[in-house]
Amino acid sequence: MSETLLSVRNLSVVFAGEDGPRTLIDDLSFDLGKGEILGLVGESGSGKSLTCRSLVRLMPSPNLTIASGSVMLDGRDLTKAPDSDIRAVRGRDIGMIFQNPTSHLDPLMRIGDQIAEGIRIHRGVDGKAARAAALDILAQVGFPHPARQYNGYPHEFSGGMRQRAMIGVALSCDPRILIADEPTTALDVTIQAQILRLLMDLRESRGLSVILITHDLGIVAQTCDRIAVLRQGRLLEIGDKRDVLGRPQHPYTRNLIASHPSMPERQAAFVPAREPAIPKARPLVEIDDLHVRFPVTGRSLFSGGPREFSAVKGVSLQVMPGETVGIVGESGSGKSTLARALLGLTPISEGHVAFDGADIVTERAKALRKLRREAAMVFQDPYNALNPRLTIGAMLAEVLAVQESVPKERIPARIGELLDLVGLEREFAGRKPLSMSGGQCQRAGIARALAVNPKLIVADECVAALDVTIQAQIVDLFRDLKQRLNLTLLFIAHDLAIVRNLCERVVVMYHGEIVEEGPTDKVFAAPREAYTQALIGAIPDIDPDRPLLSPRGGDDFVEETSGLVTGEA
Amino acid sequence: AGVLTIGRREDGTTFDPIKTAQNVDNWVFSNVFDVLVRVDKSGTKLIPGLAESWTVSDDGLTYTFKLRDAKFSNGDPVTADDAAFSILRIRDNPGSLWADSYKIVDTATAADPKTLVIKLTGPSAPFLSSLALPNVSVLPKKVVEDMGEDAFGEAPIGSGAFAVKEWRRGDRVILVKNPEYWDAASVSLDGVEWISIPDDNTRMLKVQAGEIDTAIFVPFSRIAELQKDPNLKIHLDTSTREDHLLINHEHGALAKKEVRQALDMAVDKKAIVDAVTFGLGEVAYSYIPKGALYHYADNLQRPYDPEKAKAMLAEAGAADLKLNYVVNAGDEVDEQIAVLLQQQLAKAGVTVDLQKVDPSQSWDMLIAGDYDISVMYWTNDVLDPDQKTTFVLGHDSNMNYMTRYNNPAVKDLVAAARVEMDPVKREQMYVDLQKMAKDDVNWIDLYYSPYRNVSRANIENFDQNPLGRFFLEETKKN
Amino acid sequence: MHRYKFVLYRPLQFLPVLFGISLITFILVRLIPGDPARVLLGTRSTPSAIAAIRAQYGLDQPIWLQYFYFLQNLAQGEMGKSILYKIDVLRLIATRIEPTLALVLSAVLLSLVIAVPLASLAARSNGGPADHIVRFVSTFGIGFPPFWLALMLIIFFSVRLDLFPVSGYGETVADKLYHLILPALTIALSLSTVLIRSLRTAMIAELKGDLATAARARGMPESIVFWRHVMPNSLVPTINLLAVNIGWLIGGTVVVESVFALPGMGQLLVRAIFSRDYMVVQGVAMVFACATVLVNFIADIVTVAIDPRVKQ
Amino acid sequence: MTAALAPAWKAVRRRPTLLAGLILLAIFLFVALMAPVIAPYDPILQNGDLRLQPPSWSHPFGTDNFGRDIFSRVIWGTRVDLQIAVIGVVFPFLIGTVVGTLAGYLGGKVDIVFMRVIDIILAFPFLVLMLSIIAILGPGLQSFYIAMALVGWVSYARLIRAQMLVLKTADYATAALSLGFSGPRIMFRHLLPNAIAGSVVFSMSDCVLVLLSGAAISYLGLGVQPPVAEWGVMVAEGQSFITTAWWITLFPGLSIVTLAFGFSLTGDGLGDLLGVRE
Ligand SMILES: Nc1ncnc2c1ncn2[C@@H]1O[C@H](COP(=O)(O)OP(=O)(O)OP(=O)(O)O)[C@@H](O)[C@H]1O
Ligand SMILES: Nc1ncnc2c1ncn2[C@@H]1O[C@H](COP(=O)(O)OP(=O)(O)OP(=O)(O)O)[C@@H](O)[C@H]1O
Ligand SMILES: [Mg+2]
Ligand SMILES: [Mg+2]
Repeated sequence: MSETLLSVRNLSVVFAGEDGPRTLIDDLSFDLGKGEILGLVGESGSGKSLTCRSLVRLMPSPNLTIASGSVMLDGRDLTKAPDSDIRAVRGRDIGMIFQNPTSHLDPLMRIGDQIAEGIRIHRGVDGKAARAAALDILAQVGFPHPARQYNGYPHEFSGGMRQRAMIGVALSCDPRILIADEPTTALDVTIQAQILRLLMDLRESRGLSVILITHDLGIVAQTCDRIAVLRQGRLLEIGDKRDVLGRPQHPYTRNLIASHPSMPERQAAFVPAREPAIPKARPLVEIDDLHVRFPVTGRSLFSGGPREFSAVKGVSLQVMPGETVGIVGESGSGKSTLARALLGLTPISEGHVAFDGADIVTERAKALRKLRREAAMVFQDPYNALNPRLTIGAMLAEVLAVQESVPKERIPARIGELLDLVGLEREFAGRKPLSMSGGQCQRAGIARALAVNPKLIVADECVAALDVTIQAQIVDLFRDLKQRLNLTLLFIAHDLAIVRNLCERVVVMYHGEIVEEGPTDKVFAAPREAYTQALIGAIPDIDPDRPLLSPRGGDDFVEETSGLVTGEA
Repeated sequence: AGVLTIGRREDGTTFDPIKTAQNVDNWVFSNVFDVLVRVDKSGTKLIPGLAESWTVSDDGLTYTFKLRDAKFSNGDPVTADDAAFSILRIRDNPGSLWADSYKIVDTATAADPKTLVIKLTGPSAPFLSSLALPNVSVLPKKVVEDMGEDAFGEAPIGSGAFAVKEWRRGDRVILVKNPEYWDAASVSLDGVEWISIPDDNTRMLKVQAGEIDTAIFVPFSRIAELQKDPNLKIHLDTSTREDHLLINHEHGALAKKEVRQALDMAVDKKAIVDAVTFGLGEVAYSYIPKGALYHYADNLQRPYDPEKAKAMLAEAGAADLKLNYVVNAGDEVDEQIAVLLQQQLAKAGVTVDLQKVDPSQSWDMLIAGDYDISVMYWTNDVLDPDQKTTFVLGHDSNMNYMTRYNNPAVKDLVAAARVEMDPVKREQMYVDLQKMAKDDVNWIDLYYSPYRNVSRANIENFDQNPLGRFFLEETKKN
Repeated sequence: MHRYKFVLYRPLQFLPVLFGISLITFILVRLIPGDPARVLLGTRSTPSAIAAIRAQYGLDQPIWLQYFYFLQNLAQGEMGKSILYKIDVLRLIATRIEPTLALVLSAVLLSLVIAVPLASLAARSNGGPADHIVRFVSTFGIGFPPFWLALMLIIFFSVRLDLFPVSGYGETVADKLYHLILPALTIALSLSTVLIRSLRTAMIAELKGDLATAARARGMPESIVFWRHVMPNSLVPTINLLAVNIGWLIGGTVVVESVFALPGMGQLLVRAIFSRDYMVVQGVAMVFACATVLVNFIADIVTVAIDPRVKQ
Repeated sequence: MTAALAPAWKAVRRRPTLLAGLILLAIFLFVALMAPVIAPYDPILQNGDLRLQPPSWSHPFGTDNFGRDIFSRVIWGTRVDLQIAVIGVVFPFLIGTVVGTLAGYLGGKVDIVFMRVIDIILAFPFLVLMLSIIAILGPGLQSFYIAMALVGWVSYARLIRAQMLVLKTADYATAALSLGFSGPRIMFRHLLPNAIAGSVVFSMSDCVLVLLSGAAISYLGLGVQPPVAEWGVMVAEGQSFITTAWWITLFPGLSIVTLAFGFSLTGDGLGDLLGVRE
């Protein structure tokens, strides 16, 4: 490790709750070297964000206090420095970028002005000089047209550009240390790679030290120098990334690594038991030249321009019974729309969708009746997918009652069976979603899907919101159910690694169209389309020696997302 | 000298005298326009106005008026032509609200510029006093015709003591002394402002604070308090207002005279006078109010006796009488009376259901006969009792003021009194009418009340006659 | 500037709203029992006199025909004639509109002058004594009946202290403003309680929110955090609330106008309803409706100007 | 029952605002229910000998110009005013909830029609409506309720509609749809309970608005029928005595303010409890 810049010793943070104090950060010590990138990993709630906020004493609530320990920067203890000093440290010495740029940027202020504001205050320069410096920073963080984009408002930019702006705002104060709290979680893989690359470049060019918070070991593996693993507010281990990833000391770390979808073990777990699809069977789902268009709102009477926006443009796809198909593609590429259309939840503008032989367009009633009884959906956000006011039992009972799939008196028993199937204790029948963890909620969501005795399950990003270890469990659950119940699974994800180890076939979507389709191993081994290559190339691999981006692989697509997106609906 | 400011409830509606029947308008007309014949301060005598003198032919059909040398505020002389124009206009104009009262006029002509001759279609004792009504004020014919009626209604020209300088609608009417007024020399004020201040409290506070000189419509409840203020003078001027309880004679037991008499005895008028008027009113006993011509001071006053009333009701077979009482919403006094009456009648075993309705609607209900009892009031516009008598007892189109009272003897007497030209005989006829009405209980007389005005102590001669006219030409501001 | 394009086409959307309002008012006022002619004639009304007046104002026509004439007039920019005042309704309204307009405007300004500093003070001392006092006062203040408050203000400020006139409306601009202080204060006191509560809540949310955190993380002084970031973002929701309240105010100043004897539209309306002066009720309702629509329109423009995200 | 209430009680206890508000409301409710027992005199019985008495031991709030005991009238008035606040809000709430749910969930033409109606009502001068309805139906509470219901539902409809627009895109709504649940079931069983918190909180401030509107109507003389004791009417009637007999207006006035305070506190507390920001 290089010369130590920041040194944290025995840091403890206590929450003064109603039921007595709770220690959220427990005796944490670590150092940050000059020009080093330190990765902070751990499951949700492990205290990663809190640790970093404690460094600059930006507690999220007055009930949280630093109980003991020190944070040494330039020989000063930041935990004891007076308020005015700490304010000077914030931004000037330690800059922060946050996970959600949308809420952390001022929506009412021009991007450039937000950067210039920091420059004016911290460097004490006048407006004109600040503007010049801001333009410079905009260019540095990858805005292709700084002069024009200076005047843009946050909402006019894509997520990736907003994150760049956020980094720009942090850089405006010219800090020595940058804390990046999950800066890429909300972004597509390709954009994620660009942002990570930007951070690494900045480290090079400015000699920044970076603390990178993430729950994705892959990111850490490819960007960080050292890794610290946190769990329940405690530091489990810290060390050089090769040591930690290669020779993890703590069982939890080992589990974390083993859960990563790109791990060889997990890929091996995939049994390419391609029971050669019974050739005589007709496809369960047939999609033929499907178009879905949405009316564009917010257009005025007088303005020209398209009245409609095509979310899905001419997609054709067949899914055989028992098959597992992965659909991948960046955000907005039309994956969810496709799924909703095939379940009859979104009106079809053109083309045909048939489920088990029934055409949703021509024989709507029949197809819908079939769909409602034989197809089910599992959603991304486990909390949002469950009615917060119903207990899991009530929710399942309602489905069973409405579907009339089991006699009334059998309902309680069936609920028990469903909970067993998804690996939840039976007592969960009496719990409400808010008292359950994300993984548990997701299981309940799957139980609900199973309650209809489905032939087809459409899982829309159903693991994206979960921690890696939980992710792995859910994926295993799917694999297990699929085999036991002979389910057909349509698995939508933007995380290609998961698709790679769960699906037999993969469909790549881009701008509403299918750009590539084929058996998973083939597509991953030899992607034909540049877009697919970029997607695959951008998957952070847990192997520390793989480069972050296949050299400039996705360049064609960088332009797509770098401009103002005001033209979009 | 000085400008007198007067606070009143509402702003006026128009200055075209024939098109309004509201007191707020009439009271200002008296100062801006002039009439041929005026009513004196006592409210019981006619005195010369624009007509210096007049003669009536023996058949009582031809009236000849001699006009004095007067000028309108624009300097034009007041001519007999103007007077004739004004009288025919109120009779014939489609917008006139008073046409019915002047149908008796056959012709009105100018014999010469200063002599007006009016011929009637039949004899009429009250005709002369109807000429004192502000609505039949003499208007400048030429100006009305040149400006057009509507424009005149906003910026009138008159021959009164004051002229309209500005009318800020909803706020105030600003009058200035009219130098052309025939008696201008005796007018002391430089001008008058009638200011509308709808809230009673605010209006009183405004005089108390000295921001205005006078305020009219002082609530009964405030008199005692204001009397204590040495800076203020309270003016309680005799009025012709009488409040009474209408009875719908066509509704069931109310058709029986005995029942109505019993109700009269069940009402404690004294208590009403005490509670509602704070003792300022006076118990009423005749439909012709105190202070009006031919008022009969010795009319019967039935004693308050709820027990006897109860017995009489039982005897008449109306032991458990139920009455529907229509109350005017928004009128503080009306609502108070309603509450009191309800309780008083209950003592005589009568159940009263109060039904509060918007005042404009209560009219319709009364006309439709959709009520049993209801409190109303009447203030005379003209000195002669005929107008009110006709409405109340004359069996005319208004069903005797909505009571549906029916007594042919009374009806005939009213008609006879109208054409009786001998004052002594005529007075006796009205005394008889008052007795008959009381006996029949056409309605229940409740109380008479005075006009209640307040002024700053430095204001002198701020007087109102029983017909409501303010004698501002005599008022002084020291 | 295509965000502002709605300024061009929105007025078209007002038309159906105003049409609906005119129709409803028309039917509503004619459903009221009572007859303008009878009100006009007062106690001396006779059937013949009533019929004459009704014919003169076209009240004897079938109602749909009356409405047709009304629309026809409206298309020519006229609103008929007042039965009570005998002049054109529009002219009548023109003589009465200023005090109401001035009252509403000054009340709104005054309430902002009261609410913004107090809400800021409370939000910045969130949980502190200042916050408690402001919260208590604003919560308690909501329940005062305006006419009572008005009388108390008159008794205290005008009668006891002799600082302001009891009532009325002045002649010169300065005089008018002087007369408007108490009435505006009456309204502003109740309006500001609503604004304070909304603004304070928004500010506290913003002060705790990501935006403020991000600004603090950049080492921004608390004053910049508050004035440059928290304040504008908290104002956005309050603008809408204010617009709704102004809408209410426009038609609801009658009590204050009455207590302070302001010759405004509220009083005109009440008297018109009581005397069944149909055309005036109709006209005033239309003017009020237009004003409400206009206020919301302005609020939309202001919102768009402040908040670049909003598209109308 | 008690077990089910325990967590609710715990949640309330931790919020002094809510607790204070609920206690205030409970006191008013108690007074209203027990009015015949608590009130020392008949609220409408007049006594000519006792007119305009200042507060004393036998008449703690004094007497009015009819010699009626103001304390008793205030107590009986609680019944009427609680009723005004509650009924004046319940109907708008119900109508607004149904309309908002339908408009928000169904969207399309239904939404457009309701939104236009709402636009019209929002721009419709409340005073014209209120006075016309009172004029049509006669003064009194039922006219007041009808007028309030005709106008008041708009706020609720807008609140619920906005929530519905968000909630109907929630995954659990999509899930319900994909499971073949009927529209009404999704709207009223799944979405509405999650959308209603904001309206519940708003209904508390609405109670205050209704009380004040009632008082304003009384000022214009169109309030409840006499001799019923109602605070707004008492204040309005007592106005003429404001400088001589302050107690006639003060006590009913304070009652309005205090009841309004109770509703506001409860609303604030509920907002906090349900996580609603107005
Ligand atoms: N304002 C707060 N009040 C009380 N507890 C809090 C607060 N903020 C965070 N916590 C608790 O502190 C602990 C650590 O939270 P922190 O946000 O640091 O987790 P994290 O590792 O960043 O998780 P994630 O990956 O979900 O962002 C959690 O148990 C959380 O519940
Ligand atoms: N109801 C709708 N109305 C209008 N546009 C819509 C609607 N639903 C989706 N879209 C648009 O259609 C496009 C495709 O959306 P879709 O949700 O299918 O993308 P996705 O691939 O699932 O993205 P993500 O990974 O973010 O979930 C997007 O641009 C989206 O804005
Ligand atoms: Mg975090
Ligand atoms: Mg999606």
